[in-house]
Amino acid sequence: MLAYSPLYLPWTSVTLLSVVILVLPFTSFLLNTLVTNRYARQASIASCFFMVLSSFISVVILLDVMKGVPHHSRFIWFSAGTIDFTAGLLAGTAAMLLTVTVNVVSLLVHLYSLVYMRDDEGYKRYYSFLGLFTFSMLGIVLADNLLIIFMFWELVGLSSYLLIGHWYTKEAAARAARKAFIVNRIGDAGFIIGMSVLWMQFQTLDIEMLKVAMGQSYVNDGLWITGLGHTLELKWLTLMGLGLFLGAVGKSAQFPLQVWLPDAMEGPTPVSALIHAATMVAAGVFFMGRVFVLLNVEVLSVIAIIGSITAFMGAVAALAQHDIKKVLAYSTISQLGYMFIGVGTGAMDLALFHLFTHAFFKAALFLAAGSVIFGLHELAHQKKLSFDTQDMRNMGGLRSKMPLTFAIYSISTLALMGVPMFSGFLSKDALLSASVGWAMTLSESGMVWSYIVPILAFLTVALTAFYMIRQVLLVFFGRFRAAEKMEGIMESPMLIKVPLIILAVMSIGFVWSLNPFDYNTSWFLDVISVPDMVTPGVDLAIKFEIVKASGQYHILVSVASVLLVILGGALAWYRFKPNTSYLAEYLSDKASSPMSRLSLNNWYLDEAYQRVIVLPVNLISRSASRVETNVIDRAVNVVGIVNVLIAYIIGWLDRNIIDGIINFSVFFVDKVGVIAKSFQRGKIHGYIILSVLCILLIILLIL
Amino acid sequence: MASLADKLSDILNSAVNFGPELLLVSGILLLIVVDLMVKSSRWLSVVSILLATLVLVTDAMQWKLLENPVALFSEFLMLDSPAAAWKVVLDIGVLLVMIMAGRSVPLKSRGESYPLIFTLLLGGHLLVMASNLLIVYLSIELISIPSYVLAAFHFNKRGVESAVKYLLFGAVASALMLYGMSWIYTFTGNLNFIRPEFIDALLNADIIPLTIATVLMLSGLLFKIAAVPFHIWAPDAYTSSPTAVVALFSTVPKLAGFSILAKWFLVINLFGLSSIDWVSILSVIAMITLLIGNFSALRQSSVKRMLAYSSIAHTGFMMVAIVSVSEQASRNLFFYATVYTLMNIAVFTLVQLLEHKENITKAEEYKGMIRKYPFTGVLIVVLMISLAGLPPTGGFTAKLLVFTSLWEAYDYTQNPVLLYLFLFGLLNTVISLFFYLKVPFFMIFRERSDPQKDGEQKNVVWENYFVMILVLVILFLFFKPDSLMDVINNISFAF
Amino acid sequence: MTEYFFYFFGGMALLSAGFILFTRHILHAAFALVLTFLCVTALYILANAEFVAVTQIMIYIGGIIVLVIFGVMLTNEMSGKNNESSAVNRFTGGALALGLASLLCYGIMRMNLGLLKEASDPDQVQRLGESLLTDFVLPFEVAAILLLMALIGAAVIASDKLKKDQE
Amino acid sequence: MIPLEHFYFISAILFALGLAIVVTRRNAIFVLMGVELMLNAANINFVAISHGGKLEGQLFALFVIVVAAAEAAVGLAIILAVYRRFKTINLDKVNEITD
Repeated sequence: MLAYSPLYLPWTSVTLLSVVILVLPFTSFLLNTLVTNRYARQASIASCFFMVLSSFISVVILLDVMKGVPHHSRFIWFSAGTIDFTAGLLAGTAAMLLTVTVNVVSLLVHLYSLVYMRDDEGYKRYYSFLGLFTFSMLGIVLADNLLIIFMFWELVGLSSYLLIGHWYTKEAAARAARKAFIVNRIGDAGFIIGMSVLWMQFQTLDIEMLKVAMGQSYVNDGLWITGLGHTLELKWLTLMGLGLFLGAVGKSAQFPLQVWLPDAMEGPTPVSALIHAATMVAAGVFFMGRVFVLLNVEVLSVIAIIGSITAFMGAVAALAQHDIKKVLAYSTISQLGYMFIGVGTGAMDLALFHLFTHAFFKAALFLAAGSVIFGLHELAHQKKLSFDTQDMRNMGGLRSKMPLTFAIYSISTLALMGVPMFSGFLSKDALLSASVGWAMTLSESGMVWSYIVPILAFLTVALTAFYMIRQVLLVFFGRFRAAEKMEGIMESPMLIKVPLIILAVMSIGFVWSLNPFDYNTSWFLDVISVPDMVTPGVDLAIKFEIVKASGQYHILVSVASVLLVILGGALAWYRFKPNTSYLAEYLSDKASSPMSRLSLNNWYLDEAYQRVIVLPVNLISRSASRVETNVIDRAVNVVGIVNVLIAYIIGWLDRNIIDGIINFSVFFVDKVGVIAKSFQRGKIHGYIILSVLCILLIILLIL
Repeated sequence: MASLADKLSDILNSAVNFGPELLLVSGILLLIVVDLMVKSSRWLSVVSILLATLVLVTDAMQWKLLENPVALFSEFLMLDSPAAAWKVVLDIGVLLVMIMAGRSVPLKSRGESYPLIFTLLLGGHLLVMASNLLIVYLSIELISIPSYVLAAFHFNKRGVESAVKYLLFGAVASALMLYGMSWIYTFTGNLNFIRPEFIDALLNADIIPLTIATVLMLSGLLFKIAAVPFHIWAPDAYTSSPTAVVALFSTVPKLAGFSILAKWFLVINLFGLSSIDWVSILSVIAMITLLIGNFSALRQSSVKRMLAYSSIAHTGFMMVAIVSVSEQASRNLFFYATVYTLMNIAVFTLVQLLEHKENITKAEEYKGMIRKYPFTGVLIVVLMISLAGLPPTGGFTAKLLVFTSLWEAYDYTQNPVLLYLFLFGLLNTVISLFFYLKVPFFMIFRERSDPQKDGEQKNVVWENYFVMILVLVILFLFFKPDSLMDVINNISFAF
Repeated sequence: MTEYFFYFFGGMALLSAGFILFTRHILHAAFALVLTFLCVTALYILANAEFVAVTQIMIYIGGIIVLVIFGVMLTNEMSGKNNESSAVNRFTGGALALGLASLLCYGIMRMNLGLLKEASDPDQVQRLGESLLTDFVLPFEVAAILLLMALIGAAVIASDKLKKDQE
Repeated sequence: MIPLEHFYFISAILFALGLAIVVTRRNAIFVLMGVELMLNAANINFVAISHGGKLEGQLFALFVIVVAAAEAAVGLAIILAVYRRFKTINLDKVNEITD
C-alpha cells in the first residue's frame, strides 16, 4: 500500500536545545514531586531558576529562528507493518514566540507564587503541577505531529485539572475541576475524529507531511482524492476540520463549551493567570494555526461565526459578575472569541498577534487581581473578619492603599479595552479590520449573513469597555465596603510587584509596534505570516481581496472602535462612578433586571446543559445499566402481561360459560399472586434465556 | 494406515516437544503432594512461583528454538510460533497472578488452589495449540472446571452463588458448543480443523445447517472471552471471587479463548470464501460488547464490578483485531494481549492490596487514599490511564495499533461495518475515561472520612515495587513499542 | 425390526425427558433421567456403538445418577420440606426450546445424511482401545487430569467447613 | 434401515428439552439434569454419524461422557455448598449478589 511516509530528520543544535527547554520544567516537576516537605521551599526556588534558564534558552532560539529558517528534527518512533509512526520537534517562529511567552509567563507566575502560595499546605504539590503544566504546554507548542500534540493536549488537560482542583477540599473546586475535565473530553472527541479522518486519508499525522499531502489532494465530483489515490467523500474534509476545531473549542472555551472556564476560577489566582489567560486557552488558537492550512472554507466560516458569538456572549456575561476573577474569566472567553474571528476570516497572523498581546495584559490583570485578593486576605486574616475576598461588592477605594496595583490594573485595562497607545488596540483593531474586510468580500458573492461577525465584534468592543471600567470603579474607587477602616491593607511585596511591572510594560503599544496607531508597522507581523492554504477548494484570490478590503476600511474601523470604547466606558462611568444611586442599588442587590440575571448566569448555559445534556445522559447510562442488570425483569414483565392476558381470556371464558364471576375473581387473584411471585426470580435462568435467544437471533439474522 | 510402531514413535517424538506441558503436569502432581505434606502455605507459594517461572522459561526456550510448525500427537496439536508465543503470555499471566496471590488469604488458606490454577494454565496451553475439535472441547473444560471451583474460593454466600451461576451458565455454553461441534463433525467427517479437507468439506456443506452449527460453536468461545451475549457471568463472578482469581479470570482464559477464536475465525470464514459475512457479524458483536461494557461500567460503584465491565469492553477492543483478519492484526492483537495482561493484573494487585489493608471495595471508599498510600495512588492513576488507553502508556499504543489494523482492513475491503466499528471504538475510548478516572478522582479530590494522622505512616509494601515494575514496563512499551513489536514480528502467523 | 426398536426407544427417551420437564417431584425426575439415559443407550447400540453404550451405562447410570440422587437426598430432604420444585419462565422457556427445536430440525432437513451404516465390525472394541492409547493418547491423558482436578475441586468445595463468622 | 436424520431429530428434540429444563426449573439439580440431557443429545449425533468406519465420533462421545461426569461432580459439590449456606437450592432464592 502506498503511503505518505515522513523522512528521518537528524537532530540539530537548535532542536536539541528545544529538548532542553522541555526537560527543564519536567525536571522541576520531578524535583518538586520527589523532595520531602522540609525542602519544599528550596525546591520551588530551584524551579524558578529552571524557568529562568528555560526562558533564556527559548529567547536565544527565538532570535535564531526569526532569521526565517525553522528547525525540524524527526525520528521514527515505531513501526507497525508498513506504517511508520514518527515523532519530532519543530521549532518555527510562531512556536518559539509562544515558547517564550509560556516560559516568561510561567516564570513570572513561579516568582509570584513564592509569596502568594507561601502558606498553602499544598505548596509542594502546587509547584510540581506547575512544572508539569509548563512541560506539557511546551510539548503542544513544539511537537511536529498531531498524535504527539494530542498526547500533550491530554497532559495539559490533566495538569490543569489538577491545578484547578488544587483546593480540592472545597466542593466547588473539585466540581470545577471535574467540569473542566469533562468539557475538555468533548473537545477531545472532536480532535480524535479529525485525526482519524486525516489518518484515513493520508496514513500520517506529521503536520509537515500533511501539508504536502493536502496540497497534492484535489476535489473531483464530490470526492476528495489524494495524490496517492485514496478517496473519501468530500464531507469528510469538512468533518475533519470541524473535528479539529471542536478540539480547539474545548480547550479555548468557545461557544458552546465555554462553561468550564468561569468555574475554573476556583483554582489559585496565579494559576488562572497562567492557564486561563495566557497559555492553555491559547493552545486552541495556536493549534488552529498549526492545522490552519488543512481547513476548508466551510470550516473557516463556522469558526468565524462561533468566534463572534463567543466574543459577544462572553462580554455580555462579564457585565454583571460580582466576582473579580469571573469578570476576567468571561473577558478571556470573549477575547478568545476575537482570536477565532481572526482564524475564521483567514487572518491567522492577526489571531496569533492578539493571542500574544492578550497573553501579557490578561496575565497582568489576573496577577493584579491576585494582588488585590491577597491584600484583602491579609486584612481579613489580621482583623479576623470574614468576607468574600473576591467579591467586588466588598471592595472599593483600594486606589489609595495599593497604588502600584491600581496603576498596573489601569494600564492593562486600557490595553484590554483597546485604547490607542496600548497593545490591545493594535491587535484588536487589526482583527476588526480583518472581519470587516472579510464580510465585505463575502457579501459581494451574496453571503450577507457574514456581516453578523463584524457587527458582533464591534458590539463587543463597547461591552468590553463597559465591564472593565465598571470593574476598575468598583474595585479601586469610592469607599471601602468590607470594613470600616482599610488600615490593614498594604501593597503587596516585591516578588509580586516585579512580575506585575514586567507584564504591564508588555501591554504598552510601543513594545509591539513603533507606530502604536497602526498594526501594519508591528515587528510581530513581519516575522509571522499567514501560511498559504493548501486545502482543495480554497481560492487564494479571495484572500487577497479580504486583505485589500481590510486595508481600505482600516482608518474607519479604528475611529469607530475608539468611539465605541468611549461610549461603553462613559456609560459605565455614568452608572458606577462613586455615590450614584445606581451603584447603591447594585450593592444592595436591588438592581437585578432580567438582563443582568442573564449576564450573571452566563446566559443560563449551565442550566441548559443540565436540562438538555446531563439529565438525558444520566437517563441513558442509568437505563443502560438497568437494561443490563434487569433485562430479565423486563422480559418477565412481558411474561406477566401474557399471563394476565391469558388469565383474562380464560376468565372471560369462565364467566361466560360457567357463569362464575366469583370463580373468576378467585382465579384472577391467584394469577396476580403468580405474577407477583414471578418478579422475584433467579437471574440465572434469565441470563441463559437471553444468551440462547441472542444466539437464535444471530442465526435467524444470518439466514 | 500407520502401523502401531509408527504411532508409538510419534507419541515419543511428540513428547519431546511437549516439555512445558509435561513439566506442568508433574508440577501439578507435585503441588498436590506438597499440599498434603506441608502445613505452611508459604512453601506452596514458593513452589508455585518456581514452577510458573520454570514453565515460562521452558516455553520461552521452546519458542526461541522453534523453527517450523510441528504437529504433535497425531495432529491433535499444532505447535507453531503463534501458539508458542501465546503460551509465553499465558505463563507470564499465571506467574504474575502467583506473585499476587501472596496476599490472597482465600487462596493461601486452601492449598488446592495452586494445582487448580496450574490446571487452568494447562488448559490454556492446550487450547492455544489445539488443532482438533476434541482438544478444543477438552481444554475449554480443563479451563472451566477449575474456574468454577476457584470462583467459590471465598466460601461465603456470594462466593458459592457466583460459582453455581458460573457453572450452570458455563455448562450450557459448552453444551451449545458441543452440539455445534457434533454437526460440524457431521459435515466434515474430520475433527482436525486445520486440514484442507476440513475446509473443503465445510465449503460443500449446506449453508443453513452450517450456519447453525458455526454459531452454536462460537457461543462456547464467546463465553470464554466474555463477549456479548455470553458476558453476563463476568460481573457476578468478578464481584464475588477472590481478587487474585479475578485477575486470573480476566487474563488467562480470556487470552487463550482469543487465540483459538482467531484461529477458528479463519476457519469459519473459510479464508474469505464463506458466503456468510462473518467479519460483519463479529464486528457487530464487538460493537455491542463495547457498548455494554463501557456503558454499564459507568454506573458501577464496586471497583471490581467496574473492572469486570471494563474487561468486557477490552474484549470488544481485542475483537477489533480479530475482525481485521490480517497477519499484522494478529500481531497487534498479541501486543494488546500482552499489555492487557500486565495492566490488568497490576491493577487487580493494588485493588487486592487496598481490599486487604483497608477493607474497601467501592469507588467512593477510595476517597483520600492517595494521602495514606501516595505511591499506590500514583500507580493506580497510571494504570487507569493505561486501561483507558491514553498516552503515555502501553495501553494507548495497543489501542493505536489495533485500530490501525482495523483501518487497513477497512481500506482493503471497504466493508462499511468496519468503518462503523472504527468510529464506534474511538467514541468508546472517550466514554471509558469517565469510569476509569472515577477511582483516581475519589482518591485525589475527596477527603477521607476518617482523617487520621497520615503521611508519617510509611506504607512500604512489596506490591508497590511489584506493580511499579509492571508500570515501568507499560510505560516503556509506550516509548519503545518496537522492543516488543520486533519480537512479535518474528511470529509467523501464516496458517 | 430394528426400526421398531429405534422408534420405541427414541420415543421413550423423549417422553421421559419430557416427564422431567413437567414433573414436580425431583426423585421421580431422577428416575426418569435414568430411563432417558437407558433409552439413549439403546440408541447407541442401534447405531452400532456398543462400547459407548456400555460406558454410558457405567458412567451415567452408575456414576452420575447416583451423584444426582445423593444430591437430592442431601439437599432436599433435610429441610423437611417436600421435594417439589416449581417452574419459572414457562412461556418464554417453552417458546425458546420450541424455537430451538424447530430451527435445528429445519437444519437437519437440509442436511441430507442418508441411511445409518449397516452392521458393525466385530473388532470395533479392539480398535477403540488401540486408538485410545495411540492416536487418542493425548485426549486420554487430558481427560485423566480433568477427572483428577474435578475430584480435587469437588472435594475442596464439599469438604469446606462452614465458618462460624459467616453470614 | 433407519434414516440418519431420525437420529438427528431425536437428538435435536432431546437437546431442546434439555434446554427447556434448564431455563424453566428453579431447582439447581433439575438444571444440572437438563445440561446432562443436552450433552447426551450431542453424543447421539457423534455416535450416529460414521465416516467410512472411522471411530472418531464414538471416541469423542466417550470423552464427552467423561467430561460430563467431571462437570456433574463439581456441579453437585457446588450445589451442596449452596445448600449449606442458603438452606435451599432454589435458584430464585440464591440471590445475594445485587448490584
